[in-house]
Amino acid sequence: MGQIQLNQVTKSFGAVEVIPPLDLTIEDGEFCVFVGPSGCGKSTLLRLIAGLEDVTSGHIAIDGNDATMTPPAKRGLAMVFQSYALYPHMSVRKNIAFPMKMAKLPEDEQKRRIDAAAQALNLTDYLDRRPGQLSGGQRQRVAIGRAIVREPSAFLFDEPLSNLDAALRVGMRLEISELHERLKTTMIYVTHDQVEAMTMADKIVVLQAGLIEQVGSPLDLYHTPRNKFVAGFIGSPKMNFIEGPEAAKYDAHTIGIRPEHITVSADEGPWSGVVSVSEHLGSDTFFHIHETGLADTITVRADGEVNFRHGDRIRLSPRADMIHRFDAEGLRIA
Amino acid sequence: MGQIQLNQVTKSFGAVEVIPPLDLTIEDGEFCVFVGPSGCGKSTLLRLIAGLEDVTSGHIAIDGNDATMTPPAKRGLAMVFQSYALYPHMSVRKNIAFPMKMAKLPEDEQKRRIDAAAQALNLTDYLDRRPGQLSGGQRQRVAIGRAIVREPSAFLFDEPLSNLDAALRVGMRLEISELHERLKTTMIYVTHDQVEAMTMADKIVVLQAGLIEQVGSPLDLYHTPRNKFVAGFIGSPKMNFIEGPEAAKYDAHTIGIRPEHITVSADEGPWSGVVSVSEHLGSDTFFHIHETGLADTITVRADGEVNFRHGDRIRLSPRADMIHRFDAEGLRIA
Amino acid sequence: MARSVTQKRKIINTAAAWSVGLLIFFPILWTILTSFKTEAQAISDPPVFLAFDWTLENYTVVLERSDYMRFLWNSIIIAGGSTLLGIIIAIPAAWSMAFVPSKRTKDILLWMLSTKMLPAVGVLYPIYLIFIKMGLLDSKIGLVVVLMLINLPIIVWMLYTYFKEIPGEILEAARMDGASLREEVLYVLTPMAIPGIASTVLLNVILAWNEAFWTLNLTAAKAAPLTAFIASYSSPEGLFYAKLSAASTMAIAPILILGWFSQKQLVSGLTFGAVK
Amino acid sequence: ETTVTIATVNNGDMIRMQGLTDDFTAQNPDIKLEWVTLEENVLRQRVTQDIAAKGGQFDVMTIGTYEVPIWGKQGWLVSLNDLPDAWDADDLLPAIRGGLTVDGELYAAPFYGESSMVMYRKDLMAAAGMEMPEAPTWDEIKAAAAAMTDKEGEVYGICLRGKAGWGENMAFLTAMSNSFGARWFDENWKPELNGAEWTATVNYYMDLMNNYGPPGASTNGFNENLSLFQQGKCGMWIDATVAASFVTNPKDSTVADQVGFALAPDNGMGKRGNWLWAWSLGIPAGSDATDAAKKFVAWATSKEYTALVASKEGWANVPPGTRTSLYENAEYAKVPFAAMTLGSINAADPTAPSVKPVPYTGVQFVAIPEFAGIATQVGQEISAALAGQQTVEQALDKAQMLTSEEMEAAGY
Amino acid sequence: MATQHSRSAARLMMAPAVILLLGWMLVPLIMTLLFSFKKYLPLRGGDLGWVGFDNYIRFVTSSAFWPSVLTTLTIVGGVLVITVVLGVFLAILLNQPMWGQGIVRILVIAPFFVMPTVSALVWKNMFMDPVNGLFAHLWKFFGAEPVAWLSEASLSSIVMIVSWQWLPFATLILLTAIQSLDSEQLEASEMDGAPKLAQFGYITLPHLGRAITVVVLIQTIFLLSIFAEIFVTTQGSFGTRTLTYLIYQRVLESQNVGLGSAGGVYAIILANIVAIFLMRMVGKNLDA
Ligand SMILES: Nc1ncnc2c1ncn2[C@@H]1O[C@H](COP(=O)(O)OP(=O)(O)OP(=O)(O)O)[C@@H](O)[C@H]1O
Ligand SMILES: Nc1ncnc2c1ncn2[C@@H]1O[C@H](COP(=O)(O)OP(=O)(O)OP(=O)(O)O)[C@@H](O)[C@H]1O
Ligand SMILES: [Mg+2]
Ligand SMILES: [Mg+2]
Repeated sequence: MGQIQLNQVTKSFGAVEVIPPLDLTIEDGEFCVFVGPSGCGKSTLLRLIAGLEDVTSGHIAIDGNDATMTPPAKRGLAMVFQSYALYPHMSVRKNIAFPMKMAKLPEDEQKRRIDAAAQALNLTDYLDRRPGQLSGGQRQRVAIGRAIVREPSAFLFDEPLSNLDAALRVGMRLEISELHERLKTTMIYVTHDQVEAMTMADKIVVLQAGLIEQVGSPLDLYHTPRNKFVAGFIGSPKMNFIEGPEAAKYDAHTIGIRPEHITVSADEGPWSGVVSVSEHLGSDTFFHIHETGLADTITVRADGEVNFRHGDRIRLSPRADMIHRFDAEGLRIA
Repeated sequence: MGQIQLNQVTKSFGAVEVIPPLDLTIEDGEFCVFVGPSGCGKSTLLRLIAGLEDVTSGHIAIDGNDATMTPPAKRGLAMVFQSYALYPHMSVRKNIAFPMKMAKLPEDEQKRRIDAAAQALNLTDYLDRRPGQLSGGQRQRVAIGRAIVREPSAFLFDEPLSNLDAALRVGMRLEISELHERLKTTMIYVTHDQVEAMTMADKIVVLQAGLIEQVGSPLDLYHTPRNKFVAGFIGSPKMNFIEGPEAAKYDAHTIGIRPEHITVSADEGPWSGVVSVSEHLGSDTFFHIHETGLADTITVRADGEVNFRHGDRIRLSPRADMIHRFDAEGLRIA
Repeated sequence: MARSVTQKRKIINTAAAWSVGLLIFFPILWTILTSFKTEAQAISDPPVFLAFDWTLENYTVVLERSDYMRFLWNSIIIAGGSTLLGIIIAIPAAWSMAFVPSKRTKDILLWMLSTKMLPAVGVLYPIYLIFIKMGLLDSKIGLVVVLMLINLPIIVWMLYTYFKEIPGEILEAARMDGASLREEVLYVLTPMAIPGIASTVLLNVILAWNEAFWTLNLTAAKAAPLTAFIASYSSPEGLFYAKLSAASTMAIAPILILGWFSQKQLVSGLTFGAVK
Repeated sequence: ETTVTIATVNNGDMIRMQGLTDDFTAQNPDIKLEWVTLEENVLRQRVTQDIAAKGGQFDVMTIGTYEVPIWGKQGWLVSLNDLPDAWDADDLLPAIRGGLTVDGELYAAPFYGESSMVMYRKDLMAAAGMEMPEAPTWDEIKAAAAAMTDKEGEVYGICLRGKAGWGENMAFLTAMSNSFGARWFDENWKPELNGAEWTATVNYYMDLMNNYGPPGASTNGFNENLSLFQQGKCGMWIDATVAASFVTNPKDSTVADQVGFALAPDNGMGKRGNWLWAWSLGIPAGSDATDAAKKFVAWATSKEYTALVASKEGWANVPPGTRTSLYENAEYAKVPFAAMTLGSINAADPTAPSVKPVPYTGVQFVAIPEFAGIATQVGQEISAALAGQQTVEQALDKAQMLTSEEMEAAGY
Repeated sequence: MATQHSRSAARLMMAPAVILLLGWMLVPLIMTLLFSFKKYLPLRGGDLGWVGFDNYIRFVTSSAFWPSVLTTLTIVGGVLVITVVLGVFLAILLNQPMWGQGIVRILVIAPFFVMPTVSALVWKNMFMDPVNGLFAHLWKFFGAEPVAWLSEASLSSIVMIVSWQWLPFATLILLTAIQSLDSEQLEASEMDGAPKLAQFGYITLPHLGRAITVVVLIQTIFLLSIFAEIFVTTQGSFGTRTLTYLIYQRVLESQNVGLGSAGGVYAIILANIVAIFLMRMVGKNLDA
């Protein structure tokens, strides 16, 4: 079980309202990701759910029961922190055992769960080490292990991968996804990395300045962003936005087209521009194109084999079916 | 001017030889990137060039002149450190002015160069702030500004972007590339991020344990990696390696195929497997495929629209012309 | 920085540092040496450095004359007790300041420190009268309390700076894991801050051990620590340098040895937040 | 079992007594003695503080002729008139007993008494072809000092106290000033420190010290001078009579067999420059072990104790200066300085210390509570003058001013 | 970190320390204030009634007052300057590569463990004594007239003794601070062409600013109330009478509690003036 409901929740720090009234329901078993730019209130929201901060007003219900005033330990949630927050003076085993010790679980039950978690997370060989003797990825796993043994009704993750290097991040991302497949427990996951959000989530909640911009599945957000903010935030490299006469042609204030939906060629296509920087990744090439008369820079993703150089004048063709239209307020025009 | 030549350079710390004899020439105006896993000696090499470490043996020549014994300040090189190494108690202006002050440049010349650098780096509004009051990206720019005003014959960068978040990193990467386009000064850039290496470099030097594994342009490395190490290191997601009978078919000990060079379909293709995780990025989808009988996991990159789910059995076809062959020592078979 | 240091420079550094070190240490060394001389050798002209008849006579005399062990014991109890008590009171306070800071935290900290500026001689009379009323004169418990109060601001400040370096997330993790406040402080915070607590303890033991105003004025016999012991040797009739040296050596030896053994902690821990 | 806490000064006689207490505890197995041995200045501060605030930390205090009259008047000390007859109060030297008695009540038992006298080097005097009279004048002293001084050879004609403190340089100077006809206060308690007599006294003292004294004399107290004399660096030393036993002790003194004694000098004005002091044992009124304390005091100041010391350490080491019977003892008469000590003590008159009439008692002090504080500060000014930091006139003007201030503050 | 619950817990956990210190400050302070308005002479029967501001006026107008304030400030200032300057020097020296670094560090910090009383006694008797002291022997060895340190150079002698005791403390804190200096900053300045001296002036010294502030703050607190060193050596003579010592003389030697208490109040005021001054400086430096 692990349905979480926020009902008109607000949070102010002093006079600053960080979260304006907010409603949100996360279903049991769902993998829900909060994304948004830095400082938008993702962590705050998570901490409100965890009970580490008091709500200023509104209610939080867990599995239908009002938990607004319940202290963190009693909410049946487990949290994995960005810094892992392992206890550095305890061995891995003791770290994992800590919540059970606090709950006064019988020794043998503790042992059973530790072994199971260690097994699942590939930590069996490290149980007697201190966190300081582990690599970043292993530490991250210990933090997850500590969360698992409590058998919580939901996991809360606050940017759990942001301290890892790129390669490890990919691996851990997969591990967490697999864990969710296996446990089927509700997970709420905070990140500002939209790749993580896209690849892991069942449901993404896009936040900006404490407000929910859109809630939906990753592909929903990719294909039908509700507004310019979401359109720009989801997808990498960022969507190109074009205003003015070109947009007017589409009956819109602004049109958006993703880099992967533009084709480049030497001589064919309605738009033209000069290559400013071309980034060759092997698999793909990114062109940053200036002097298009449409926008400052238009970014285009092309195949790895396509080869233009700095200063080349080229032509661009957007895929018509992939053009997004927005009105003056930035809202999507259906 | 800024040609740098390393001639049989070695470096040992105590008894440990970190850099075995190494030859390398970096041409004037080149953007040369050192990549390699952590601890492989990238920073050490850079510091040898800068003069912050003494070579154990061998020679370093700058613009043809032996600079092996020249003190750092006299080599005409400028360095941008990973931690930025700004002087925290000086304003941005004073930070940038420091090397000129040490060189006793006339006041008005100092002012001219500071203004020019600030202009170029968009720092004009922050000149009177302290580094502590700047964001990460701004600090990075100040560090570059401090390097620029010296008008060095080459810039040395040691992982200058690794302290920035993903979005900023992309932006700064472009800025540095544009700077290079504009100044045409030699740049040596250390990173362990292969995306940075691929997108920025004219020439990449791949290091492992102090040894040069391969030197070449980004696309050289991508298309014709000299060995398995380079093949695995360059490209993201990583190349899939397959050993055993399937490799034998190609007359090789190991074959490698990049995720973007495999196509998936429901029923066609020589290989088959079960989808373990599918990551939908919108633009692309990554499939991690198990039970192929070839390797633990085969990673495939497919179009954003392709949709298989966890547990689906699918078929894979590698692009035959994109298969890399390696012998038992891991060397490329031409 | 990591360029190989030339041997010559290292020799110069070594020579300079050792000279300065020995110069600074010399008064203590001289005292210890003198304590093994006879009175005549102690004031001989020119002074003898090592070539004298080493004797333990001075120590015998000093030990005979006063009950050294009792003074020592009192010093240990008073210095140790006041530090322990101070730590126990300071940990919760420092926890509050470090992890639930308010606008007034800094003010409170500075205020606490300012109580140390109260001139002791100025308030001796009131304190003396209070001690008489409470029957605390010449009691170890009284001194423990006074020295604890004197050092409390320093203890709070030091602990505060150490605690501030501990990420709050770890304490939150403990809270999520179901630890009560007491358990959080006991099982997580305190063990994590052990190095900091150790250097706080050390510094305060030293300060309490060497405190010579209150310990002298509020004790007579039963609770008198080593500061009182040395007061009975400070100028007896005649200049008994050797005996004075022996007594001095005995008064400082315990703390000197403790200090030397734990200098690593002290050196690495003494920051008062001066280092960021 | 009763515990008696005794505050004592860390001088030789007191330390010796601590070593001999087995004798007392054997006689009184139910009494336990706790010693608080402190350096003189610390002791004085501690006991004063304790008695004034009624702290009750001590059962026996070691105090001097300065404290006893003041404290006795306040009723802070237990009267010792009821000590057993065997203790024999009438045997005490009258001058000493007088100094410890207030309104007929004896408030402290003298442990040892002392005056001051001249100690000189017979060998050096002989070498200079001079002879020391029994009762020298200041001019004779000066002449002798001049004759004995040999700065090259580190022999200084005269060593005097220079260290600041009412019990240090001011004890000496006040006693000296008596022989110059000076006084601290006139009959109306007006200080006379910058008067002609004091100026003459201090100038004479400066003259002696600057020309014939050891270097750094301004920090020399009793201990430092003793050490100098024992090392043979002083030709003369005018100081406490108890010093005689140290300078004649061959164990510590290199000149033990060359020391001669003379009365403190005078100026022919009818008063000698010697003082009178007795370290005595008193019992504070608040003590909870008065009876046991009395037993101890009686033991420590008894004739039997004297005999005990004599039997263990020899006659030269018995506490001197308190009892007539000691000086009538044939054994003790053999001690070289016995007669001179008795003579010096008898030459002092605490009730009429100076040539002119004074409103106070005390030879080298003024028995009012403020004196210690005042005299210490005055001593510091004079010490500073001796160190060359100011002139005698400046020092005495400052002394006069601060004394006036203090006396005013005290309500005179 | 800031739920209602944790905030009230914080208040509760802060309470013992705050209440104890408040008591420790207020009770004696109020009694001192009370005494300072009274004629209070224990040796003359104790409390002799109210006298208004008499004690205050008498204390400041006494000829000893201003010199004692000056002496206090001289000692505090002198010791601070010496310990900070030498401390920086020593910290840099100890931070250099050398043999036996650990032992040298032990030697240097040793004086910190020595009781002030003992150190004053040792310096006074065995070093500064003009006849038997080592300095006297040294001076004579070089053919100079021995100096009577404690009378002829009294203030400097005391500053020297106290500096010797506090130098280790300053050195330790500055050493930790120097070790925390980011080596990349030094390398950057080296690349920028700064010679060693400029590196020290532009990089190291500013980096030490915060540490120096802390040293100054902590030492000032302790130095304002030094007592044992003066009591043992000069007893306040030769211009070494600090405000603390003056109060001591009033309260304990003259047994004039009223006057001494007024002095105590002045000392508190002085301490607080110094404190405000310092706190300003520290507050700024600690926040930055
Ligand atoms: N304890 C606090 N007191 C005052 N303001 C706070 C506090 N905690 C957070 N804020 C403010 O609330 C806003 C939201 O902060 P929050 O940490 O939730 O952002 P975030 O979305 O998690 O950002 P990031 O991606 O950088 O972690 C920010 O503007 C922040 O400055
Ligand atoms: N001062 C030193 N003393 C001893 N060994 C050193 C020193 N500096 C570096 N090394 C060692 O030399 C090797 C290369 O280090 P270097 O810092 O050059 O690696 P790197 O490639 O820059 O790694 P990273 O990507 O983590 O920065 C490492 O094994 C390191 O441990
Ligand atoms: Mg956050
Ligand atoms: Mg590196």
